[in-house]
Amino acid sequence: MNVLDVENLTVEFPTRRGVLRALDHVSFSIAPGEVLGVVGESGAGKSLTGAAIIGLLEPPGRIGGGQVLLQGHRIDDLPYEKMRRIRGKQIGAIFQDPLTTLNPLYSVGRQLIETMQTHLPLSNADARLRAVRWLEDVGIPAAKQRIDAYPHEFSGGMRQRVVIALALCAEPRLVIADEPTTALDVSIQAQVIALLRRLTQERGLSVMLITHDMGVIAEAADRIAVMYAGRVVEIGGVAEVVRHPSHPYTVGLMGSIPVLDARVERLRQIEGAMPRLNAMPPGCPFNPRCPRTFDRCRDERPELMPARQTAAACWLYA
Amino acid sequence: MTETRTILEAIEVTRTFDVSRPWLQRTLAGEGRRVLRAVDAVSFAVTLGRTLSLVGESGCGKSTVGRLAVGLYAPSGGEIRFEGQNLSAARAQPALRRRTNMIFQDPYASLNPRWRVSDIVAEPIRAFRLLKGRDVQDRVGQLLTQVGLSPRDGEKYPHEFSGGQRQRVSIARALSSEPEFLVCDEPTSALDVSVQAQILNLMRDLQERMQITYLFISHNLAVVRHMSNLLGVMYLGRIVEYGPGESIFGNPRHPYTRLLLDAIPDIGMAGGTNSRARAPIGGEVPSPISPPSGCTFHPRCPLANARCRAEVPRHTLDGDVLAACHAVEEGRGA
Amino acid sequence: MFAFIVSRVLQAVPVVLVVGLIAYAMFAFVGDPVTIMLGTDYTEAQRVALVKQLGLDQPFFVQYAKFMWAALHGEFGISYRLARPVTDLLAERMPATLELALTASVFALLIGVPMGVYTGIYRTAFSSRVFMIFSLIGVSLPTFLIGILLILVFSVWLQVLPSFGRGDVVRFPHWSTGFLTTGGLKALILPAVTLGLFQMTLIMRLVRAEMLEVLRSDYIKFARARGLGTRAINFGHALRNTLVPVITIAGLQIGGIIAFSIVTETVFQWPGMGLLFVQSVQVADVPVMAAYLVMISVLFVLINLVVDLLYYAVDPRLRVVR
Amino acid sequence: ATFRWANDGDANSMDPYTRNETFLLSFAQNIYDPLVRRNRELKVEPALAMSWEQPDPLTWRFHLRPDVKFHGGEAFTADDVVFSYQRATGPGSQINSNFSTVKEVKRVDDLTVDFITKAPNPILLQELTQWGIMSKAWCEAHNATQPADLTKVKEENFATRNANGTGPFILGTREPDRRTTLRNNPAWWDKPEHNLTEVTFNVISSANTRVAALLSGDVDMIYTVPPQDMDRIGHTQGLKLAVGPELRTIFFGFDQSRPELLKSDVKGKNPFQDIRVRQAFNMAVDAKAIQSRVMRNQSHPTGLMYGPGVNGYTEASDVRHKYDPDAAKKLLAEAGYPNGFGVTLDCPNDRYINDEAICQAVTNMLARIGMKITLNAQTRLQYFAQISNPGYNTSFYMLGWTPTTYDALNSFFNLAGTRNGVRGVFNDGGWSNKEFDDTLDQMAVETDAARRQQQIERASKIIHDEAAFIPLHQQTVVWAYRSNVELQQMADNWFPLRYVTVK
Amino acid sequence: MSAIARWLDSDVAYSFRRSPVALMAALVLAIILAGAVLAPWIAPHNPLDLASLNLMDSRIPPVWDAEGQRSFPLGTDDQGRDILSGIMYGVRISLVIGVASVIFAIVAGIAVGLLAGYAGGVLDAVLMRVADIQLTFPAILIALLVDGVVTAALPQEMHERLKTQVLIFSIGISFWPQFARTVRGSTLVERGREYVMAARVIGLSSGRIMLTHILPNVLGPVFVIGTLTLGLAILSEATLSFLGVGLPPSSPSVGTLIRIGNDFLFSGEWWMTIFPGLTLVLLVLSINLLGDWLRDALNPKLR
Ligand SMILES: Nc1ncnc2c1ncn2[C@@H]1O[C@H](COP(=O)(O)OP(=O)(O)OP(=O)(O)O)[C@@H](O)[C@H]1O
Ligand SMILES: Nc1ncnc2c1ncn2[C@@H]1O[C@H](COP(=O)(O)OP(=O)(O)OP(=O)(O)O)[C@@H](O)[C@H]1O
Ligand SMILES: [Mg+2]
Ligand SMILES: [Mg+2]
Repeated sequence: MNVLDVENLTVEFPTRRGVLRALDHVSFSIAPGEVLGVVGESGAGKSLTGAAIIGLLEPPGRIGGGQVLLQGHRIDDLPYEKMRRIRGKQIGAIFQDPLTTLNPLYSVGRQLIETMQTHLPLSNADARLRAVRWLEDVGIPAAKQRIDAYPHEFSGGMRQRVVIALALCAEPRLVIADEPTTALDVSIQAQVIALLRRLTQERGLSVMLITHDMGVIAEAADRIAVMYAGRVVEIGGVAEVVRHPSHPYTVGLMGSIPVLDARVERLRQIEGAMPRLNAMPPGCPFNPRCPRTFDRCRDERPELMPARQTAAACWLYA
Repeated sequence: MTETRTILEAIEVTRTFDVSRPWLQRTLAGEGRRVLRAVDAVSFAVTLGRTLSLVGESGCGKSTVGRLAVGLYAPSGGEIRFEGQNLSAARAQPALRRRTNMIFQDPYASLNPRWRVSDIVAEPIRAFRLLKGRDVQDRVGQLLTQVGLSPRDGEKYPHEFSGGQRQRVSIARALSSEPEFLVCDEPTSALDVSVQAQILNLMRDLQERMQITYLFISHNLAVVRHMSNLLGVMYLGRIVEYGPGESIFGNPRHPYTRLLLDAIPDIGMAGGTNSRARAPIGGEVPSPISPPSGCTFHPRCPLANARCRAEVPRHTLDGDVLAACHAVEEGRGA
Repeated sequence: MFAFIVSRVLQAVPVVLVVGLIAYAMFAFVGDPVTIMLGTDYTEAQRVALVKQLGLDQPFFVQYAKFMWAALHGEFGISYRLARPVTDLLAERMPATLELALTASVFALLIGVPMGVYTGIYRTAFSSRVFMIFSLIGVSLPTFLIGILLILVFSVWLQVLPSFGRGDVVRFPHWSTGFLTTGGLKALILPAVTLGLFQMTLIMRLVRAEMLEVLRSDYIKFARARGLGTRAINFGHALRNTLVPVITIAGLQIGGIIAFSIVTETVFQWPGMGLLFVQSVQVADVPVMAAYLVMISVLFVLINLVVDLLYYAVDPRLRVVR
Repeated sequence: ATFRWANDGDANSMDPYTRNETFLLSFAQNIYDPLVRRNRELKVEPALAMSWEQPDPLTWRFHLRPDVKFHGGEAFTADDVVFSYQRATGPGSQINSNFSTVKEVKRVDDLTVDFITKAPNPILLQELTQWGIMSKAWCEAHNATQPADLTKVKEENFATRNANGTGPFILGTREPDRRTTLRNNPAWWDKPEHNLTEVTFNVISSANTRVAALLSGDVDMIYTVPPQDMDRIGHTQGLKLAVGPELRTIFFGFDQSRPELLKSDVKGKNPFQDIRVRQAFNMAVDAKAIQSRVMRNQSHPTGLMYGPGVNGYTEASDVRHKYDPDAAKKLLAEAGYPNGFGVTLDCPNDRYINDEAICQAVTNMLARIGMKITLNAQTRLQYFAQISNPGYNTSFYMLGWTPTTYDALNSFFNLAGTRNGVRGVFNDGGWSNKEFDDTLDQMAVETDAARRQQQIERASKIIHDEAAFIPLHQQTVVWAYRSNVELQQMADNWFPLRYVTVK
Repeated sequence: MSAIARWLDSDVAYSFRRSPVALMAALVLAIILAGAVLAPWIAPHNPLDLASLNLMDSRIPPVWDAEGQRSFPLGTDDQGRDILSGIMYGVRISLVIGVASVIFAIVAGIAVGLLAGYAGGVLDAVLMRVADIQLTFPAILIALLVDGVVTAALPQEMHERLKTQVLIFSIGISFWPQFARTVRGSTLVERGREYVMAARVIGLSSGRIMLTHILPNVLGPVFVIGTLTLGLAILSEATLSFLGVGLPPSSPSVGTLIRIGNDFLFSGEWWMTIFPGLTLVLLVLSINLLGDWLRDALNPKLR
């Protein structure tokens, strides 16, 4: 059974001038021990997907349709208290902004211990010991001394690592990691990725890994979902999507990755910008920027369909 | 045109933070003051229209250098000069102030939550009275478009944006004052690669057109390589290797730099688990409060010897690259 | 930090001096103690004699200097009205006021803070609206009226609580307390509620306003994502982040409660310093008034010192030296 | 039985010589007996002095009561009287005005003393009724031979919070401004008319709270009742009211001394020096309306500067100017003010019963004859500092006066006599009339009662004809108490506990 | 688009239309204000015309009482003044003094608080000590002092004319420290945020950073205290009148009416206090509810 099934998830923002649909029928699933990489244009709805799964959309945002299943049980309609027990314990989350996701008034140790003790029966001393271990695991130097330090005393990358430790410390089955390594340098990044991988292998942890770093995706993910303008436009095994992307957007995306070995004068980019939520073009949302667009793209919305080795929402493969 | 006017120069700059516990607790515990040396005797110089990149592990002091460079922090030691003048003196003159700006590492925290994005972007324009009336709005729209947002996004508040979009707002603000010297603290960390490409291209275009000088801070070595002329590799508050980017990338001298380059993940390995194993740097990053003696890198350095443990290495020139390493100096490096 | 405290205590010196000076200057406008002290039947000669006896014929600055000099030695002179050393008077009255102020503050905090949290979380709930409105009614009426209304209801109609005074007190050498007897505790209720009502409302509304902001912050969202308990989130994480302004105001209000217990003490005939002050004002008992004000100023300096220290305790970000 | 009562202010000291205040003196007399005291009808009767005679016009000989003991156990002798006289006239005493005519007090034997006066003094006995006798031994033992010295800051005078008299009650606990308890003196020389074993006296300054304390049963009696609450109390089961006239007379005065008024829009002259203006004011004030509406009938409108109960008062002489606003308007016009003029009325707001409301009502009444009165109501402290000696900074003021000697002369002398430093200290308007002053001088030494009465009425007539003041009314003393209490209400506002019984 | 149309279209106006509480509060406030502003034309009597008062009309109960009279809908006070007219005229005085003094206190408090919190160091210490001194003195004493100084310094007529201003100053000055301290406290926190750094990098002047960046973020508590203090200021004016340094009782404010009526609470003439009291409750309530709404409406995150 899948750890997570997301079916036709729709997220809306009701505003004065109509309802904005930020996620539009998003579906995917994650198997135990699997790492699903989620990439896509910034503003495409990756973070919202994560927030919707864990039930923490900020009002006025709301789930407008579809459902979220955790191990076959529906969780998107659970009452607050039931959902609270799932959070942290079953689903861990890492948010995007490391500077603001830590409570500035409590030492990192206290935040770790508190989280563990909420979900696990631990004595204070045990919890503290474990907290130190978690900090070491995510690569905080001198963890023993720094456990009582406050978030503002940490550099951005260190805070990011604390956030990761916090998400993992109650040993959840699924972790939604929203750009967990953006603020990290390569070596810590490697360490964190290695930690995640180890947990997937040893404990069967599943991860939804949202990131922009294609290197990280390549290294850590089993499958990739590519999002654009609130939809999943392509999904498939990591090697297939990276090496043989089907959707024109994915193609463009892969083409813009800067490479270390060859210094180019100009990076390739996809011309234009993602449409605003209240100005979604009809048909395929990528059609205004797509080099291979044709009539059908402008009228009809494509669903995910098999395309070569992946599944893509593109009429080219109809 | 190859003018080599030095815009910003750091001379043995040091910055410390007092991280002692509150007096009462400290006294009860019987411990002394604790000082954290975030930046330690750092020297560099950036010339007009060039980019100096700083790389290094998280917490090594990059952001602190960035903040020192725009005068947000006063150096605890050493001096920073802007066009030959002491920085704090330079910042006293509005004309010079206008010429520097900074993109902050955390896009959300650096945007005033009560302001509309259009006002945030327009602020430098208004502050320096660069434009008036409707022109301001037009310019803001133009800037937002340049970073891949829509002019109409201007009426939204920061919390209504995604992480990457906020970062782009922050970039638009930094560009709006048309600075000549820009500190970019991880400007594209939250951006997907296509938008990143767009932004980086924009920055390069601007640099070419307007001779902007960048101090560029990033983890992403591919991006750094793409952007920089000069490169500084920092470790625990010090610059351990400093020189033209191409030389360093082509031939890293300092063992730390080498390890750093080896640790870069590669999309080539997609799919095949551990097909090409990354080599994370072994050992732990030491605490900056009580850094190791001698060369601070010695506990993790494959080439370390007794001298490394005792003596702080000085910068020595090797080709066009300065490196602070006894092994390099002695030619022990491979 | 030690240096901080020392410098603060040193700063108190000019404060006290200035307060003394202003207080003294002010008394020129309060009225003439002599006419009051003399009562109805007196001759010009008697008046002059009394003026001389009190030293009121001396230049203003001489009087002030004498007062401050004596005050420095812990002596505030003798009350014109009661003919007793002011120091004794204040010492006698202090327990009553402090106990009342303490009870009122505890009441204000114990109700204000949780209700602020509650109304902040359930912003639109009917119950929180009702509570908000009721608390507002409490502050839009003058204290004297509220006090009388409470007396009317609880003493005259229901006859469950005493209408005035402090009830029975237990005496210790330097303290008298009403906390230890039922009578004393009963007598505390009405005045404490009257006195604490405004601060209760203020604190509640402040906490609510700040909660509204904080509950939207990323770290609260993250705390939720970690599945922390509702109480831990609301009271541990959210509330604490609202505390900087709340501490400021609560600190001021505690000082304020002491300073402004004047009206409440008058209405309930509470034998504290406020009542003493009012009675002294009525007869221009300058030494008592001056001593009272100087004491209050010392108190404010101390409270503000504590507030600043609390800032540092609550918000670690403030601890970093700039 | 226990008796709990409350008043708006405290007896500020237990030392009966420190302050010349009615309430203090009245309270102290429960502890300290005088030589002679007033009975229920305010008549002078023997107390510590059993009898007295006047061997010559300048000498009064008092025979002291034998076998009287102070609370502390000391025997009462002539030495105590002589000592008390010295203490009362010595430094720090505020009651020496009672002895202004006394030259010396001599011990004759253990139980006899002579009072020698400077001039014949017809009212010496009256003056001695308020003077409680203290114990020489006790005062000396406790270093209290003088009343508290306000320049000594360190120690407190023992007599301030302790007491040792011969009176019906013994001081129990003393908490200034809060509560004072007394207990019965079983060894009192007199046969007690009271049945009290314990008395608790509370201070409750806020009128509403005081009434509430009575209504809720927290006290048995309240000493002053606001007139507006009388009805409520009167209709409450289990409560009674005692209503009686008070000696204090409330009146208004004009500044007639200055050539130009301090607080007026009339420049260059003083309109109050014109008798027509004063008459107009007198005629414009409707004392009856104030009596019924503001005072709820708890006042006695008067045309005299003293009221019933004061020696010299007769109903026949008590005439007011007729209330006639139209005539008043005409008079004003005749005086040259057809549209009135502006002047400030100084008024206390916490001194007399309904003082501010009365002033407001008068302000409104004067508005009807075209006057533009600015009402300046202040606390008594500021008020008296402003209008009194030596500044007299007022143009139009309200004042109340109780003649402490129960004699009209006291009112005339203080309120209306031409100011000369001793006389007319409270003549805040500075009215001056030669004929009036002469009458006063005669009155002071006249021993024949009938002739003296004529002089008093003559003086009153001068004031009336000159419209020198606007006498308004005597207040009523209203006490309220539980039905199981019986007490004696006195017109001089004294409250002797020795007449209280609780069933 | 005209300015009005633009305002009607703004987010604030939109949230106003959608908040029943705000609408109700605004309605109540509007009624009270209209009564006050239009008092000379619509009030049944003119309480300021002393000659029209008749003592024999005093203490008449409200019209629905058996003893009530048509011409005095809410009854009369102890001087025969019509309560309804008294309230209408009284609100004018109370509001002018209350609002002006609170604005005075807020402006002064914010200025000092921002300065102290942002500049820190010696300036902070000095300003906060001044606040300490100020706090020591109850409003009443300050008013006595100010009044005394003004009386001594100015001729009588000037003094009379400036009474209102003197009152506003006296009350305002006794309230500024709480605003100053609150703003200072929040400023200490905001100062360290990155968006302030961003503004400093641009080289904005400190004044501008304080006013445009920090101020909007520290204003929340000021709103709360400010609206609450308004009620307090109105009541202080009554207390000061009681002490004789306020306005004369012949032109009573709402607070003065309450104070006068307070004496008649036990005697059964409840209408003298209850109606002015009710007016004040409604006034303070509606202002506070509007304040709450406005604060939320101005906070972008709460929309
Ligand atoms: N205000 C401060 N108070 C105390 N310590 C600080 C402060 N700011 C930074 N530091 C410390 O200084 C060191 C360098 O911090 P800095 O933010 O410059 O690192 P960085 O290189 O930018 O790291 P990252 O890549 O993670 O952002 C860190 O150890 C950090 O904990
Ligand atoms: N409170 C809000 N009100 C209106 N629109 C919102 C709000 N929050 C998010 N959005 C919109 O929803 C869309 C999806 O946002 P989301 O944060 O999921 O993007 P993302 O894919 O995580 O992007 P990034 O990679 O930049 O973090 C964005 O276009 C954003 O503008
Ligand atoms: Mg995101
Ligand atoms: Mg950084």
